[in-house]
Amino acid sequence: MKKLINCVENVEREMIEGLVKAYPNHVRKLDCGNVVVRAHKKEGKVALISGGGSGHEPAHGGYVGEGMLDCAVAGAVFTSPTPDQIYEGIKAIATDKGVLMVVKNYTGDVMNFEMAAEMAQADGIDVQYVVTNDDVAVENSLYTTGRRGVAGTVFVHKIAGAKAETGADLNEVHRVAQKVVDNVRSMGMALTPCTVPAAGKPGFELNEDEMEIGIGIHGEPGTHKEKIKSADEIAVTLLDKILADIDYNDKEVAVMINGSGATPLMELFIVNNKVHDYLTEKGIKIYKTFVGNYMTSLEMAGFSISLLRLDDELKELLDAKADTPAFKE
Amino acid sequence: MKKLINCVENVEREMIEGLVKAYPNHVRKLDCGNVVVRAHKKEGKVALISGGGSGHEPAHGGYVGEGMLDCAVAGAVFTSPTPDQIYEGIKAIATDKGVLMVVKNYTGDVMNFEMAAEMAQADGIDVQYVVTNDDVAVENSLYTTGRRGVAGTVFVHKIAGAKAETGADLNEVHRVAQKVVDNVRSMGMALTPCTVPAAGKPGFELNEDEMEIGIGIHGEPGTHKEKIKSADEIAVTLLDKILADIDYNDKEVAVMINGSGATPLMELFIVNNKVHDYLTEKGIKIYKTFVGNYMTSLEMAGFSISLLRLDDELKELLDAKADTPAFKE
Amino acid sequence: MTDSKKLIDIIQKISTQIQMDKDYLTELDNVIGDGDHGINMARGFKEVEKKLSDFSNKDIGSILKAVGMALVSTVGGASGPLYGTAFMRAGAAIGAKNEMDGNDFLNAMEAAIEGIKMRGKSHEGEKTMLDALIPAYNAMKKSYEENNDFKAAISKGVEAAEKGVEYTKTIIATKGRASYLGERSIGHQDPGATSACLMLKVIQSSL
Amino acid sequence: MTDSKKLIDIIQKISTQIQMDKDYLTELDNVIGDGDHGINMARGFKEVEKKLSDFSNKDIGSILKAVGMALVSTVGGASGPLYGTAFMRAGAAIGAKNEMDGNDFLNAMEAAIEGIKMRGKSHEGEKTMLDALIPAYNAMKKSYEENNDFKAAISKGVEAAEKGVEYTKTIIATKGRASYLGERSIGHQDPGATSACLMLKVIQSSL
Ligand SMILES: Nc1ncnc2c1ncn2[C@@H]1O[C@H](COP(=O)(O)OP(=O)(O)O)[C@@H](O)[C@H]1O
Ligand SMILES: Nc1ncnc2c1ncn2[C@@H]1O[C@H](COP(=O)(O)OP(=O)(O)O)[C@@H](O)[C@H]1O
Ligand SMILES: [Mg+2]
Ligand SMILES: [Mg+2]
Ligand SMILES: [Mg+2]
Ligand SMILES: [Mg+2]
Repeated sequence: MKKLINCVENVEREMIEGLVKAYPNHVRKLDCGNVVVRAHKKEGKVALISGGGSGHEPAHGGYVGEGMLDCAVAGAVFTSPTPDQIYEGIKAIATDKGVLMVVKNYTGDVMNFEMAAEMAQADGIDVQYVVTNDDVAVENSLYTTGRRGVAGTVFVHKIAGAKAETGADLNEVHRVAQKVVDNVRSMGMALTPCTVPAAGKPGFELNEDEMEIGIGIHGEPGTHKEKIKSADEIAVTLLDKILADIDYNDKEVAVMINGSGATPLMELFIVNNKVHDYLTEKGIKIYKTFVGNYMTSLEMAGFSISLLRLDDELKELLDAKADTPAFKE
Repeated sequence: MKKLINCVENVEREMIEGLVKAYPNHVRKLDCGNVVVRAHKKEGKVALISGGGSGHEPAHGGYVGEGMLDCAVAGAVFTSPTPDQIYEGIKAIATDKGVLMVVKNYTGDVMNFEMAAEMAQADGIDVQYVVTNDDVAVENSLYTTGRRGVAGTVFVHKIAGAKAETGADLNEVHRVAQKVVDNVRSMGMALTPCTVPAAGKPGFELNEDEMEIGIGIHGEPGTHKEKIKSADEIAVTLLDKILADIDYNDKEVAVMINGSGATPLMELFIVNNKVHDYLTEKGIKIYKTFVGNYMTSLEMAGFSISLLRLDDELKELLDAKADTPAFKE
Repeated sequence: MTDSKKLIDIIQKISTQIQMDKDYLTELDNVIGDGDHGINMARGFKEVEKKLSDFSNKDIGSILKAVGMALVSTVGGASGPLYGTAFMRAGAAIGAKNEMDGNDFLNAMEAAIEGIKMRGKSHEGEKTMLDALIPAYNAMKKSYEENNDFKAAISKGVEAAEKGVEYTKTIIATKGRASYLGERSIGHQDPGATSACLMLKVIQSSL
Repeated sequence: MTDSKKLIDIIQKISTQIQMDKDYLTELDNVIGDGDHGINMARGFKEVEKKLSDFSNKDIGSILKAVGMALVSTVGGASGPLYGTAFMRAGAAIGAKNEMDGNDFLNAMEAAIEGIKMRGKSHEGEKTMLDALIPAYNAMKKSYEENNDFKAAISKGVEAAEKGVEYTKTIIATKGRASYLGERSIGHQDPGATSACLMLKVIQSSL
């Protein structure tokens, strides 16, 4: 395990401290734990909180700031944060307009955020939440936990964040957030696994000529292994699965080509070259594209594609101002 | 070699096409080659051109846009672009205020840009240039090529770009660019090598417990190998070398913690945590910090630290608006 | 069956066992989950251990609730709220007693299981900790009702839990992270069922 | 010594040689540079090859200039402008002739070396292509002045170039990327000197 760290117990705290020291005008850390809030609390708006395990940087601390989140709670690497930490975050940002939690659909995340919401509601704070589940790799079925929330979550932060900034009430912000959840789909792959610092060894193994398809964001294996193909073929594999899931015909979309942490931007651009052409061939109009590391898995090499169907409301909110450490519009 | 590519001959072109398809409002590609210019040419200002080998993404194409570059020319991976391509770039962006070339100090880059400048000057275009050489790993000596230009170059793009945007004349923009060159120093390290696609194998080898110190940005070996140390110790090693080079006492600085391509943002933040504390202890005031992948080496894991001494003029220009695919202020 | 002092001793032993099996549990989770179950549980019980000295004057219900709170606030992930809720519910079920007998234990265990089901929206047969705990509870209850002997009952419970752990190898996960693997989860043992079984074994050997 | 047709043939052979030694040159550059010298040169000469058919009616000076232009616009890096300038200068020195003799060759080679020195701000002893080219030029000139035999002269030239390549192993690089390695560059042979020597060898064996 080759990592730029000091000791495995402290990676989350030192990471959060390094973030707030880099962007003191944007964010600060609560004393109680790895909880990041805006440097200057904004009243009169619905407060947005998100979070999850660490290891997805810049998610979620990097998205705290004007036009996006008010708070991000960072758990141990790939492990949901605990209810008490989330509760402290909620208390720190709550306004009289209430709080919206953006939760990725993992058993742990959902349970811990739910417990925190119960604690906050007992204090009389108005809390609602949306659960993101954009990963089409996992079959949706009544008999499972449902799909995972992955990179599409960043679109929820951006768009619900912009809506909250307008002063809209909690129901309205919730509605818009849910609209993004309903219209975004993602799928990912990996060329290499990643290593949780405390575990010290990779989450799975891959041969030199293999890739993992249908990967999540926690270093876990995907739905299956395949022989490595060309970037174009891989892009089409992922896109086909996304396009088969909901109807994108004649729709305008936002595209996110998200790197997993160790993928050179060069390769993400090469992927985007094909994604753009393929969607255009299919008559799908690309309104906006995001290429970069938005929701990573430590030092995993790989990427995901997210497609968000847009309407006029979502377009306007997507274009609205955002000023956070990792996302500026 | 595990890479998301189609064929090694086309990586540069497909990368540039993927970039311009992602950000069509910011940039477009010239038909003649891998030359990126602003989507909308701006007259009445000094035009800035930079470039170099590919493999440093988002440098340099990602920095084309308002407040930074007017043109970036991308050579083959880690290989300087050719004079004819640079010349086409110059012709596409030249205004009556002239052109400033920002060249990283490599024999190849300097020679190719010089030849292009000679060609443009023969057409009556007013061309000046600065050569960046911020890498303190390499001893400066009259008897060598001098130091390499590395991540500090991005500060030159930002600040000279902002100056050009004010409508200042070529001498003024050149003066400011040179001021940045004179005041910025960098030093880097690597945990893993990287593989040039056309070469198919890594540029050097490192054991599981080794790191390379004093690395450049072209996948070449550094000044020496060492046993891996903690993030804090490595940060101090690099900082001490930078701080010994020019006088930072009581100065305000901009800090860049630059990832080499495969370094998780988590680790860069952990490094910044130490860099911030160490500089603060020494009484050096941090005006602004940038953490991310600014000048990469394909899929190398590692990072560099750059410190730019600031005065009021540089601060104002650093804070000025920038709107490019990879750098927004 | 046990008093507060003995309970503290058992909790200490559970913690020791979890620390010992940290890598084993993590390895199991690596195969079908995200490779952190041992790390999570070890972090949680380390925190519990720190609190043990505060427990000496407390009643059993308070001790169990405090264990649950410590787990909830340090474990994270899925197992944190689940085990946390389990211990908190168990504590609430027993209340302010300083001694507990076999019936108390079974009531507490039932409450713990109900807590997990509620929090996890889960039931038996989904390849989770419940597949160790529910059969164990049923076997213990039956044995205790027949013989009124807690030692015999916990032995039956451990036996059933071990079978339950084996059983998790044969089924598809439909809850937790392992559910993303679908068919690929078959053949592998559930880490949460394994940690639950470990705890029961420690109780057995401590009596 | 040679006419346009023969020259085209030699250039073709140089290109074939460079393609064959692509990995070897790259490997040398991997050790003390950035591992692309063979890749760069092969890319450049592939482009040169494409132009060969256009050359058939051209004079020697024009052919050499066109080779230089093709190298400048496809090789990139340090070797592109250097070899490009070298061929362009050589072409300019010979001018619109259709035959060249030994004296013409030596004049062209001298001009090429001057071009490299000018463009590279470099001189002998810096662990570059000049360490093959300059000794080769000196040996050829001496031999040709003494015997007026170009075949003998080019043999001396190749001998000197090979010695020059060997010599680059013993010195520290002070130009090009290898200069960043300082002492670490000692013991390794310069890729540019090697490719220069290869070209001279092809000329020798083609006559
Ligand atoms: N809904 C659920 N109900 C009961 N147990 C569950 C549920 N989801 C997960 N588990 C248990 O939690 C264990 C995983 O815990 P852990 O690895 O610590 O958390 P995470 O899955 O968040 O990484 C699984 O092995 C399973 O036994
Ligand atoms: N200033 C210089 N003068 C003469 N030759 C040089 C100079 N700099 C570099 N070279 C030659 O160029 C060779 C490297 O070429 P190449 O690898 O293609 O370019 P780059 O160094 O840009 O990657 C070196 O081996 C050396 O012989
Ligand atoms: Mg987990
Ligand atoms: Mg090169
Ligand atoms: Mg787990
Ligand atoms: Mg080279």
